[in-house]
Amino acid sequence: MREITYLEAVREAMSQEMRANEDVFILGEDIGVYGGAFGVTRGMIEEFGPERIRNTPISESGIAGAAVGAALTGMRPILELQFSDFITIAMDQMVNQAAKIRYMYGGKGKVPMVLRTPSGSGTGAAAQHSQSLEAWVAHIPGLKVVQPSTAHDVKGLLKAAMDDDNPVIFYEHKLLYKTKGDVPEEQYSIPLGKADVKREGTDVTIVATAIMVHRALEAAEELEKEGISVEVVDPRTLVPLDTETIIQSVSKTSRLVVVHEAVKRGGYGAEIASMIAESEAFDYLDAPIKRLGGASSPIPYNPELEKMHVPQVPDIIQAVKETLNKA
Amino acid sequence: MREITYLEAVREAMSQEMRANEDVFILGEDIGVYGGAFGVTRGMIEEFGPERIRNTPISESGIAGAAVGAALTGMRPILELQFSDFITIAMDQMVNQAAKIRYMYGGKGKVPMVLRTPSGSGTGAAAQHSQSLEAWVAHIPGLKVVQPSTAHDVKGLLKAAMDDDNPVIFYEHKLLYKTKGDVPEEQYSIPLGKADVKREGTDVTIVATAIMVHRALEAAEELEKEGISVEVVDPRTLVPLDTETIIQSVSKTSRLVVVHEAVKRGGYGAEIASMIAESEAFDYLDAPIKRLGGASSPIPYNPELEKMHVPQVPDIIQAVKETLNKA
Amino acid sequence: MNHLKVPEKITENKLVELYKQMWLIRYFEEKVDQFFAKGKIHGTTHLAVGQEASAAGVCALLDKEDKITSTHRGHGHCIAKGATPDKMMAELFGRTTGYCKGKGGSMHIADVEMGNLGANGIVGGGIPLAVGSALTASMKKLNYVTVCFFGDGATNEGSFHEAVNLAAVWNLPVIFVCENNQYGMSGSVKEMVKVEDIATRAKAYGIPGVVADGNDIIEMINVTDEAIARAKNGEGPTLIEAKTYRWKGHSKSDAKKYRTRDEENEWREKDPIKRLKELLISESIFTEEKAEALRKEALKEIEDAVAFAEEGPMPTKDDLLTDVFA
Amino acid sequence: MNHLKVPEKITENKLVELYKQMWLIRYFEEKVDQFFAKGKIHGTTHLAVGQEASAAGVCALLDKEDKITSTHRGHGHCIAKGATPDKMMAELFGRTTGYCKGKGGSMHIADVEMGNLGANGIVGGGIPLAVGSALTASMKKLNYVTVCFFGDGATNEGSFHEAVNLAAVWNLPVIFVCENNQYGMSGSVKEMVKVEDIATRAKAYGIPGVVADGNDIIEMINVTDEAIARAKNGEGPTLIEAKTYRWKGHSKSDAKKYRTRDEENEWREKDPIKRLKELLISESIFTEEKAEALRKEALKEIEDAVAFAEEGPMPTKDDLLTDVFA
Ligand SMILES: Cc1ncc(C[n+]2csc(CCOP(=O)(O)OP(=O)(O)O)c2C)c(N)n1
Ligand SMILES: Cc1ncc(C[n+]2csc(CCOP(=O)(O)OP(=O)(O)O)c2C)c(N)n1
Ligand SMILES: [Mg+2]
Ligand SMILES: [Mg+2]
Repeated sequence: MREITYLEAVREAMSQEMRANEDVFILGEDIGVYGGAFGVTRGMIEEFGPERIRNTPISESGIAGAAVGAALTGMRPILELQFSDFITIAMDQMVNQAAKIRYMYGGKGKVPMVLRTPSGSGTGAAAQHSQSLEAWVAHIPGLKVVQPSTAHDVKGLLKAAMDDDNPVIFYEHKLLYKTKGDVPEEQYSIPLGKADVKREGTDVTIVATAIMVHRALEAAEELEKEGISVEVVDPRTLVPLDTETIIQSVSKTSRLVVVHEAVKRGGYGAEIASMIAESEAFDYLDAPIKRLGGASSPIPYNPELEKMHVPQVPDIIQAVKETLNKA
Repeated sequence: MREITYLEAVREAMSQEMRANEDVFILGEDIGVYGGAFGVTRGMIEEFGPERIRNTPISESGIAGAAVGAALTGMRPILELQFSDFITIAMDQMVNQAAKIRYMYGGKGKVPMVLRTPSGSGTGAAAQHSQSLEAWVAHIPGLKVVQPSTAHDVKGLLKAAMDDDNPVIFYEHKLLYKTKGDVPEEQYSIPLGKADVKREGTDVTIVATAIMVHRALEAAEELEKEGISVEVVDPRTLVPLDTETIIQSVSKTSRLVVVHEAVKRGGYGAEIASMIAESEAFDYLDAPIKRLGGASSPIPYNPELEKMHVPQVPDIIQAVKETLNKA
Repeated sequence: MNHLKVPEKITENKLVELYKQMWLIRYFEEKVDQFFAKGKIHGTTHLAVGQEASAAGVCALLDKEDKITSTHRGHGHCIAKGATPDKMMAELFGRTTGYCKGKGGSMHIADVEMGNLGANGIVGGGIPLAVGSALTASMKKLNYVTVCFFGDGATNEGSFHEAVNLAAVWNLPVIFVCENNQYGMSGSVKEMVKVEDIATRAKAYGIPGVVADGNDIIEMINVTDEAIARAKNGEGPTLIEAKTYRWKGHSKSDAKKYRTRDEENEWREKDPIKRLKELLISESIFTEEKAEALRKEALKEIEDAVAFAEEGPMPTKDDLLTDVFA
Repeated sequence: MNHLKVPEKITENKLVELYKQMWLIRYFEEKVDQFFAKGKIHGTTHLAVGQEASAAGVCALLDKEDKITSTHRGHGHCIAKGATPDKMMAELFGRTTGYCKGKGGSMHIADVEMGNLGANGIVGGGIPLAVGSALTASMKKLNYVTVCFFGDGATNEGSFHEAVNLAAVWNLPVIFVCENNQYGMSGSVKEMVKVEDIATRAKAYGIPGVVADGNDIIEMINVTDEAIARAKNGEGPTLIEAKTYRWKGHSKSDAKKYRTRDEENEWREKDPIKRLKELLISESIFTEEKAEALRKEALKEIEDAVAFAEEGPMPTKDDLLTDVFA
């Protein structure tokens, strides 16, 4: 199959949808000739014009609200938020408006929009441009939350997000933009709420999100050399969460390590770990659950410190061994 | 000892501190002659004048940022945010500025401020005025988070928060404002990071926050009649979290129910539950952990629906029995 | 209607209708006030008594396809945009027969299909939504306008600034109507804004700002008419400031310490309903008797609305988790 | 200095110093640019080449107790407020000898004790902070002013609106300096703001708005002088718009497709450093030779800063969790 990058897959998903559906358009800062801060929309204004690839002023709350209002009246906007940290400014519109409108209005009206935004550290952009804040939105009823880890997944999940009649927060990982993978040329949809077992194994389950899926897979390969068989589950969407697949996996392996880049304290890993601690899988657990996540500090600038802030392959290997009492 | 309400205790803590320390002042919407949306500052402008009881325009992001800037330059502001839901508008200033400034600046500068805000449902104020969003701020390194449940605690914890040299998010519960308790007249401080065992017991531990402490205590009383001995732990502060006290309690009782009003999915209960599932207490657990929290919907207006949204005493009783296999 | 300069669309009949509509609004609010006082309605409420002319005047020219966004003080806008008091009252009573099936309450009444994009509990929260609605009109080349209501206090929110700027640079068919009732909750506009007229703020966005007497329905109609014409001609947004006053407290509990009784009385003198009545009589559009009859009809309709509301069923546990997702 | 109208504080020596300071800023930026291109510095950066006069001119009048808040494009403000290029460069190199011990990087350089309240990675994020600093001055009756730098793009953020309004209604000693360099990242101010001058936005807050030639350090000094006088006299805030241009791309990777090379060249002609040089020569304040010597000194200082930076130690694991809480 054809290989393209994660970034190209995002762009292709949007372009194909925009060709098929006139109601879809993108708004965001510098998405026009500049192509967006990460180049995702590069070339799109040339094809779709400035109405549908709509450059906005630097006004995250205004443009988020405009997207909500447009969605409520018949458009299907895609909002590109330049860095996921800036959702701090658009929080009211996403949480108090987008997420709640349908419910508050007793089921009248809908808000079909996708907020796409790059998240994660590793680019040296420091404390205000490197956060992973998906736990916030996953806590809010009325929002769906997607975190794709591969080029293949990102295209299919974005299609599903664009087709969804609800507000979807779609996290793209900065460091994944350049990773490549096999991606079908035609449109396809990966249902929201369906986890993917990225590697099968029998000794330990790792549930990992976004870039951590790749680190978990690397760790799994290393561990295989030592005779440890690791299953890697990628939930792909946090809301809805495919609890069934995770429970099944843990029931099989009896051990769980949860890994994400977001700060460990209060991260979504806590939700996954407690979901297991509450579930029927609890009885199968042979060791305490392990969670790995970002350190309890803002994200530092220095590249070495920055790496220390988030779980790396050796940390995952170590955690797996600990759950097996082999550390 | 003298009995006063939770609301009066908040006011007294602030008034005493303002008499002692000129750098302390309050800013917020309608805190002047109106006395604040819940009447907490009533009478204070008469004593301290409009400079120190500073009525602001309706500009949550501006006033939060002004508080941060004032704190950074030598004042010790208390920001009253009218409803905790409005932190959606002040998120950038609290999360990207207040929480990170000291770290980003390499330890230079400090931001001694308290953001006080009423949270919780039960007043019929519906989806945009009833949320419990403490999980968001508890996820952010650099912020401390307090959730007092009694008149006594609120006074002592507020003193500690005002004395702290860091930004503290201080959640007051609307339905607790009118509850009464014994409160010493003099100033006293309850250290941040010290849980309180509100009731001792041996069969099950309930970790409950804010108003749920009271519901847990009620449930415990009911359960006692059936011979079930419940320990109720009130963490009082989510950050720092007194993991030791919680771990000890669970190690003793071997069973854990976590109860909060915030939406269960991604709530801070997940952090507490996973902390236990990762800890040495795991080996003592005789049953899956139970979490109770708000339903996965916005908060409805209708009073009956509103009650159904959050855990009530019978739900807690039921959960305790389930962990004991007595349901 | 010799002396009366009004747009063609505003016939004598329409004026008579508007007179009654203002009474509907007032009685709706008075009724709600009573029920709250008695504890028969849950939650909180923000009443628009005294501000009827801006809601009725602005919406008088709107068609069904036109949209509005409203505020926490939204009952008047809602009625003026064609909502039935029955379903509104049922909503306040938390019944499934209410506009939001009892899930929204006073601050969230909406009727999206009818062009009412909803009240809003967040001060300034609806302003960007209105801009989004206008963006739809512009992108889909639909000929509707969107009217965005908000208060004086809301103009200090960042959402106001960002949204009006967006509408200006995109030249969108939206009309910003600031109902300057002199106060936020308790904050006087004189202390919270350093310019005399909120309309001056339009200058920051390069759009026209118009001051109008918000208690004069005729003036409200006329300034709105011009703004609609601009919007429909592709000339972009207008900011209208309606100077008015809320007679009651901010919400259910308000000692009104921040203002004087004299000031309140002065504004009561400027009663917009009385004013329209006198005008319509002096223009021989109706008589005192007809006016009285209309008032009574309005009162009756509101009482019927209460009866309707009281009959509606309460939602049940099954309703808690529905309507979250489409 | 016969023809030159400048405040008393601005002696001939000071002007000569400022000339050198502008070169320090320029060379700092050029050096950083080179290191980024070579991949020797991590992260991203936003350079102020071409904008030296507004930083240097505004800060020329500030005392140590005066405060500034800055932006993502903050190196110039930082140097102008008295930071040493050594520690700045060390910060960019991520060393513990940097202003932030390597934890902040380009977008977060601060020196709180020296009155530099910090750069800011959030567009508009520093504006409310500046207002808070001015509030401290006002409440503690301290006689300092706070200067708040931000870009044209930032004036579309709600934080700008809320903060300037606050400063206006509280009459605070703060000076808002908008460096209008014609673009946000790529968005032309002409497309993002519908008024000719950002200074017009002052009208929405009832404060003075002044347009200045941001490439003319003398004009920047003079308008700042007036704003300081107002602030210190209790007359409240001023909004100064400095019209200028950034010569380089927005950040490290920018094809600059949103503007023409002609436009860039036009602005290069208006080089603020060359302009001051010509002025100082024509006023016989210094000679061409002296100017050249100063330029070289500046270059040397920056090269020394690089050497200092390269020598600094890297932080270690132990540093990760320190400095979170005071
Ligand atoms: C973001 C936000 N801040 C504060 C409030 C609390 N509040 C509700 S209404 C109100 C006053 C609004 O004043 P204005 O915009 O003038 O409208 P009015 O009530 O006068 O109609 C306030 C402060 C809120 N609902 N939302
Ligand atoms: C809240 C926020 N939105 C967007 C960005 C991304 N960004 C960084 S600088 C910039 C342009 C800022 O333009 P302006 O204020 O004119 O300053 P300039 O870069 O021209 O100095 C943008 C969009 C950001 N850092 N913060
Ligand atoms: Mg008002
Ligand atoms: Mg700019």
